Amino acid sequence: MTTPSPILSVRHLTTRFRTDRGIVTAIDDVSFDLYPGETLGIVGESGCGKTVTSKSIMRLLPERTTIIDPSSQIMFEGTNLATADDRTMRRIRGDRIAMIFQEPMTSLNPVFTIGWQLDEALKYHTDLGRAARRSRAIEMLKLVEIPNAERRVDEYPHQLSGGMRQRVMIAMALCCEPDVLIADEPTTALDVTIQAQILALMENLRKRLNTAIILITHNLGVVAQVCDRVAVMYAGRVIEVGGVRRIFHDPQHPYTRALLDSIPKAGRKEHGKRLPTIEGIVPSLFDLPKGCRFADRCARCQPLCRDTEPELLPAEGVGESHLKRCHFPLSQAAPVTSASHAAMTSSPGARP
Amino acid sequence: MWSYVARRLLYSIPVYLGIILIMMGALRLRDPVSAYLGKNATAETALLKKASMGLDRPFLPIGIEDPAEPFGIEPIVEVGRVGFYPPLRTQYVEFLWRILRFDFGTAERPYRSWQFESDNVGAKLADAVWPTLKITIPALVLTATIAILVGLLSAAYRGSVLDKTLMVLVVLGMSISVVVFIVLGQVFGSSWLNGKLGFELFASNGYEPGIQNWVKYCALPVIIGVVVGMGYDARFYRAVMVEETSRDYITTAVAKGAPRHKIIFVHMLKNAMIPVITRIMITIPFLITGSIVMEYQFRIPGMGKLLIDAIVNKDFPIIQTFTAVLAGLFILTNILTDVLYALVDPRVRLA
Amino acid sequence: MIAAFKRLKASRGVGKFCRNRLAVAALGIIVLYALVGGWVALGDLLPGRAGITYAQVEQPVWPTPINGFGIPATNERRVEAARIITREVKRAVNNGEGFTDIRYGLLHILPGTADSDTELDRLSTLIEESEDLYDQLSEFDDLNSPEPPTLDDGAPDPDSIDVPSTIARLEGAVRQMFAPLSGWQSLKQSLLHSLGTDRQGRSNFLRVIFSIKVALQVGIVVAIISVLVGTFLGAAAAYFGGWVDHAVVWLYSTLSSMPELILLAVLVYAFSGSVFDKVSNPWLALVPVYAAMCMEFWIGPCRVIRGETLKLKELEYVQAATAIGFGRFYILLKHVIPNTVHLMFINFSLLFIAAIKFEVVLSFLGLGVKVGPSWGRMIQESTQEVINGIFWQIGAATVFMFVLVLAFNIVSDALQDAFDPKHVG
Amino acid sequence: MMRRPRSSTTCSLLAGAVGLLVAMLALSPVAAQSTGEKFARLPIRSDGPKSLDPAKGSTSYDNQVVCQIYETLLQYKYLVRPDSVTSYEDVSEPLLLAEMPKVSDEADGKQVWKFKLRDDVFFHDDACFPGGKGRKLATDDVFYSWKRLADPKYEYENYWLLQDTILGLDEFKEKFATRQPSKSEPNPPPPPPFDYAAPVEGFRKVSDTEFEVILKKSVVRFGWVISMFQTSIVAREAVEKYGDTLGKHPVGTGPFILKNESDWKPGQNMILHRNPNYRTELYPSEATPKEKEQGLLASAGQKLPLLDRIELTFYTPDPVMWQDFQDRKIALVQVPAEYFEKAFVKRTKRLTKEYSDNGIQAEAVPLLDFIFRGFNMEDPILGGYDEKRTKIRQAISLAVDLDEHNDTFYNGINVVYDGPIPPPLDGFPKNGKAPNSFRGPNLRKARELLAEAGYPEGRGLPEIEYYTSKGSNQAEQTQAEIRQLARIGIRLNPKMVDFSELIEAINQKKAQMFGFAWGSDYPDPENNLALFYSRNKAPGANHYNYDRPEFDKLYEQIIVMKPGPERTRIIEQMRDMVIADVPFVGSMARTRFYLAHPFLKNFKPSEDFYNWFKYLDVDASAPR
Repeated sequence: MTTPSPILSVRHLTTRFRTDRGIVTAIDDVSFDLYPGETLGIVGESGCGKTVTSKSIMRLLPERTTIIDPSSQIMFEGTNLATADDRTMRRIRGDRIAMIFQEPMTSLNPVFTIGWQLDEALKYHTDLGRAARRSRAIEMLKLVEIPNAERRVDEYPHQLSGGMRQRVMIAMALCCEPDVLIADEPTTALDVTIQAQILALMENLRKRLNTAIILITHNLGVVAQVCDRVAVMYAGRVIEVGGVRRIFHDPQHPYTRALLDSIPKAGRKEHGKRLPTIEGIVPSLFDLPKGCRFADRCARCQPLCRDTEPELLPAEGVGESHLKRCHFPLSQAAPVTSASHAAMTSSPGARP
Repeated sequence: MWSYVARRLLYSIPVYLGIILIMMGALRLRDPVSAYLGKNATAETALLKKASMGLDRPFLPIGIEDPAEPFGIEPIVEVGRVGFYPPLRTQYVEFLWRILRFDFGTAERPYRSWQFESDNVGAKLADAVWPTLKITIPALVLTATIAILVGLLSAAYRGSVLDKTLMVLVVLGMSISVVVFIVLGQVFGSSWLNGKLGFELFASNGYEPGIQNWVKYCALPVIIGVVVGMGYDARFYRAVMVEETSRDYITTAVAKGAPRHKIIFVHMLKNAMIPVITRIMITIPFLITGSIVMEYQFRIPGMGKLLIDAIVNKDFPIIQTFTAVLAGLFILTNILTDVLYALVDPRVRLA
Repeated sequence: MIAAFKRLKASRGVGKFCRNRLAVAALGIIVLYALVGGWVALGDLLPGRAGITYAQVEQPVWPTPINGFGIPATNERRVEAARIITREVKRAVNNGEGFTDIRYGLLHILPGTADSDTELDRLSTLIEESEDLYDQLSEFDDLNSPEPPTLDDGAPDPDSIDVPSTIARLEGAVRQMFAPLSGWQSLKQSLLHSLGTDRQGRSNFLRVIFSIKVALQVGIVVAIISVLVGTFLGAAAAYFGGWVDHAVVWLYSTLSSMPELILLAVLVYAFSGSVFDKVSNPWLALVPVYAAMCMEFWIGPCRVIRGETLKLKELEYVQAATAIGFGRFYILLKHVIPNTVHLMFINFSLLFIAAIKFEVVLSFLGLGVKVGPSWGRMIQESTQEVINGIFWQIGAATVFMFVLVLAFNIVSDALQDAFDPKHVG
Repeated sequence: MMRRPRSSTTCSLLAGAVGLLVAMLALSPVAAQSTGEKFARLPIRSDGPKSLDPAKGSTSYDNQVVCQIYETLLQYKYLVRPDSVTSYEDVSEPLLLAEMPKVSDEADGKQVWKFKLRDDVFFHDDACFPGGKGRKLATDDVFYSWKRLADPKYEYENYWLLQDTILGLDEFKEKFATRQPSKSEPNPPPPPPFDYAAPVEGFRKVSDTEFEVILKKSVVRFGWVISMFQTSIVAREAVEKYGDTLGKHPVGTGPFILKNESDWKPGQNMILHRNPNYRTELYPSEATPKEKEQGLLASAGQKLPLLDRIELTFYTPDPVMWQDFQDRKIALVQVPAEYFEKAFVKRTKRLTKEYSDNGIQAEAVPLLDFIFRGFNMEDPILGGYDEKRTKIRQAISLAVDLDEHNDTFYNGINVVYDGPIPPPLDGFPKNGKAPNSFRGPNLRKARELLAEAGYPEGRGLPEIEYYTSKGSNQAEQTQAEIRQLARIGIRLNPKMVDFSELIEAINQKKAQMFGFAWGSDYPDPENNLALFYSRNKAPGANHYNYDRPEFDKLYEQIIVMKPGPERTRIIEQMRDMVIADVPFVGSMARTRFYLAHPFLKNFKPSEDFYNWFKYLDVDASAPR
């Protein structure tokens, strides 16, 4: 694939929150690119900042308690969304960049009909007449495969199932044919069968409308199935970005490796084995360690990791398309393990 | 929906009977007649008054006759000293029958108040309803409007200086007793203000019917009522609205690119209206009693003052009738609130 | 219950509450009020030595009403005060009575006993002097704006007296009749006069301080009873369901269908003739007021706790406890109710405020406290004064009450913030 | 599922509310214009009369309104205010009569009063008369009006005025009274229907304008009774047409009429218009010297009533009435106690400089008032004529300081005196001090008496139940009372109750000690001494249940005696007997102060009679 210019490039995105215990940095120096028609996955444990990233892009976080560092850049068609004024953001939201959320049960306004809420997006961004908007809405409902859309359009959110509501959300997001769709854990709240249908739906809509999708999830299986590239985040930092196949088969950052190992694999061989887990807990955002944030839990941790934070640099021999934030990426030989981590041998499957 | 209303009505019958029983019983703890008579009371006058009020008849179908003042009705069955009397001729049943017919005194069949001997109780109540409404309805509308606005503003700009000052004002207003507001309001609102203005904008008391006298007599009580009432409502509405703004569908609406005022006035307000309307509906029955202290101090002949005067002067028929009417209204309003609830919130299915 | 409180103390909520500086300051004010109220209440236990007794609070500290903060009264009033004091002392001398009955706060007549002759002579001369000065002043129609009496030809009378100096001399003479006060005593006397007096000359300061005890007394008793009754009935109704639930719901919908004032008026009307009207035991005199308020206030907590218990009942740990086989009452007391402690706490503070404010309305309508002062009675008695432009009594009562209620409002808000996760500050 | 209508945005709700408010504000034009009529707005210090029917009226507030519409045989002279009054002839003059009644004593002790009516008196025009024209007054109307007081329909509210007075009237009343069921007669026969035609021996009609009334015995008070509003003359046709709503639809002969029912807004105000065909009554030209100096005879000879319309405004809270007077909304005002110092200098009882400069007129009106703290003489602890209990009552009387009450609560304007007889009546002790007075305060003597009675420092004496009514500053007065008695160790348990409960407690002899006041019905000491006549024991007017045979004998004498020095000597003897027994503590008589704006003419208020509104006039500077 020739490398066309990214439709959305995020550089040094840093967002801080004012809390009653002082200011805390939720995400720090997040950078990644999104290419048109591509699906970028953002994965990481809950609380690693992936939702904050997505909401920072859309500027959906409450102004008073959120500070988006002025140095952060979210370039979209030449405008920096981080510093854009409210009017431009309103023009872009829903029309050029759309978003769907995790909880379909509460994401729709309970006191308005589905048709009204679809109609609202069209009213802001198109100059279609009432009848035209209504037919467009029904057309969108059909697009997202909602049976007998004419009747459903006048019903209330509480009359639809979870899956159905997520479809409405997607219809609402895509009705203005945005360039970018941010999906914040769209299927987490749904059961597996519905989850597959939604993902398939998103996949073919992406192809038909050439919409770039940022898919935020903690489910690596979904990433493998749907995403072209993926970014792994940990404690507010992007620690590895790259093509899905490379990340899954040749992860550079020990955390990504550990993350992949923790996916349960079916099949007899694995039967009865304990599921490998990552020791320790994510460091609290209030007292972040000086060096690499994964140091405490990293099997390959060296004194160097503890005092300087590694930069997000391309892995050897691969170029820009695969970046990692680790002094001793897995591609190098395993360094001499220091005494303090003897117990944490993390080689896969070696568990007795 | 109508089946729901019917069922609720059925359920409230025992409640209503309970209220009437408690109230009539409390009033008969001490002999109301002798308490009422004036300077040159004689035994004869007491007896005549008692008979005119039907107080010489048993209260409940079961009763013990006081030999000194015989009921004058033969009990159906006498067990020891307890007699079972024909229910239809007892005070309790007779009064309930009167409520059913909503007949509180007509020209031919008078049911006179003791205080104003030539007025029927029904007529007295009817006259008293309008002054009270002329104060409580504007007060309710104004209080609700201002409280919603204050709630909206401080919720929309939560944590800002505006929000903080509004909330400080509200807490200050709540901390001062309503009585002080009325006393000082009456002194400063009328005599001091009229002195300053040179003409009389607000009367310090009294009442004259007619819409053109509304400003002169009712405006000051309404203003005081709003100032007093606004605090509580504003805090409640603010809490409701702040809670609504944190809901997910608001984030969806923002994500759709909806402008700020649409988000507040359309998305949030419609949802917030549900608790708002419930709260307004709760105050409706008290529209009738009005603010008793307000009417007492401003001498407005509304329902509240009528009842307080009746209690002070032991005007037996008015107390009984008033409480019965009020309790009935209260129950109807509760049912109305639930029905209106369903209208506003589609999620509520009236089982 | 103690375990519940211990757990409560360690819980996150208390931490959050203590960080709220305003709430801690408000709590400080409440503690201060409680201390003063407690000290006043000592008056019943060891009268005279500590606290304020009912008798003390009713004693006049000056024969005529005076202004607060030492602002001088009008000439007419100062002259009238002098006249009354002179009359009292003269009568005591003529009747040969002791002077112990003449006391204005700490001011009392010097000899205390009428037998020491030298003292009697001194007093008699002072009485004559003040009577003579009073006669001189009686030429004037209106001492507040005195016009010198004019001779027939309209020219001002040359030997007419200078009014202000004469009044000063009159007051000096009267002042000498009293025993001189030591530094500490004169400070206490000026404190008694600090907020002015009501029409009978009773010190507003003393009555406002006394009313703190009354308010706290009403607040605590009503709040505790209402919360306990409300909690137990609410929890029982929700937990046991069935007819218990219907009975409780019927009761509170019946009671709440009548506005509090009407219910109260009927209650006081019923109580008025009974034993509770004894003045000898003021604690007992308040019972009708408590009863009336409790009958109305228990409904609030009952509804809230019933809702909460309906939720708690579904939680696993309650089902687990039933599974283990504990008795239903035991579960209710040991498991369900302790978990509503934070709600009880919040309702207590809300009801405390409501009780104080409701007492004021009651006294204003003449149905509340009948013995001794209370903020409501002071406001009611001041309605006449307010129209004459005298704001001392209503000012004192309103300010003292406002500070306490404001403090409670702040504390209850902070409590709700700290404990009730859903509550929005 | 109900189809919900298109949801109008909530803005429309807000807009609606604001629109409503603006509409109301815009609608308030300047106060209604008034025609060229001369009118005055006058205050009534209550929430108005309960009923305008003379047979039902009892309070002074009823009197103030009824006497403007109905008229009595005699009326008080407006400008004759003598310092001491001995008989009704001193202050009364004929109103419906052509001349004063001639009284002659019969040999058998009966007394015959000869009356001659005026022949130019007409009732108000009203639908109850044929053709709507007011009928001429005749003798039958007088007999009919007085017989009404004996009609059980009106529950005998005012029958006590004529009780035991007119020959045959008591028998007439018994004939139609319903007899209570008693053990001997479980259900007595119902009385015959009331028949106004039934004859009464004491009523003897000579002609349509002349008649005689025969009294059982010489009753001094009858002269006063026939000028009391309860004995006003009503028209038979009106009573039969309006029945028990006559209270709202009065038809009298007086100078003012209630034109239409809507003119009376109960609890608010009442507008009375001039009676268009009122007979010619002239402004009096006879006045006592003091009134002459005040120039009150300026309007002598003018035709009454001088005003076209009077608006009676009802006030319950005093501050409101006072404020309306300041705003010139009412022409005159009775100064409430708490405002005395705003208008008057307490010391000199004269107007303050500010008020006198504005030309405000002031009048002091002494009341025939007897304020006391009574004892129940049949009470086991306090009541009784033995030395021990009398000493307790004397001690209490000496401990109470009426001067302090007078200074604190009545601005020092009350007259404090001994005995039950207020000034200016016979029997009022010289400057208030009776020879054997026990009026306080004299704490030393009080403590001695209490010790002699066996309760040194009040120890052993149980709490005294002290009943008072809930009036304006009664609560504060009671607190002062408790403090005063506590000085000698006596503890009071105050019972603040409504006026009707207070009367109930007194009538049932429950009240040990009670604060009460007695306004004389007519200026004759007999009315006050009647309070101690044993036959008037509770529930009658003798609230103390005082019972002294010697006193009763003297009382029965003065009822029939003509006023004179002999009668005065007996009255003083009775007073001293009562003072010695101390059935009550000391006494006060109030003086009411009235203020009037300069535009009100002929202003000479009185509390003995109220039909003086017809003499009032306003000049050009009155507010329109």
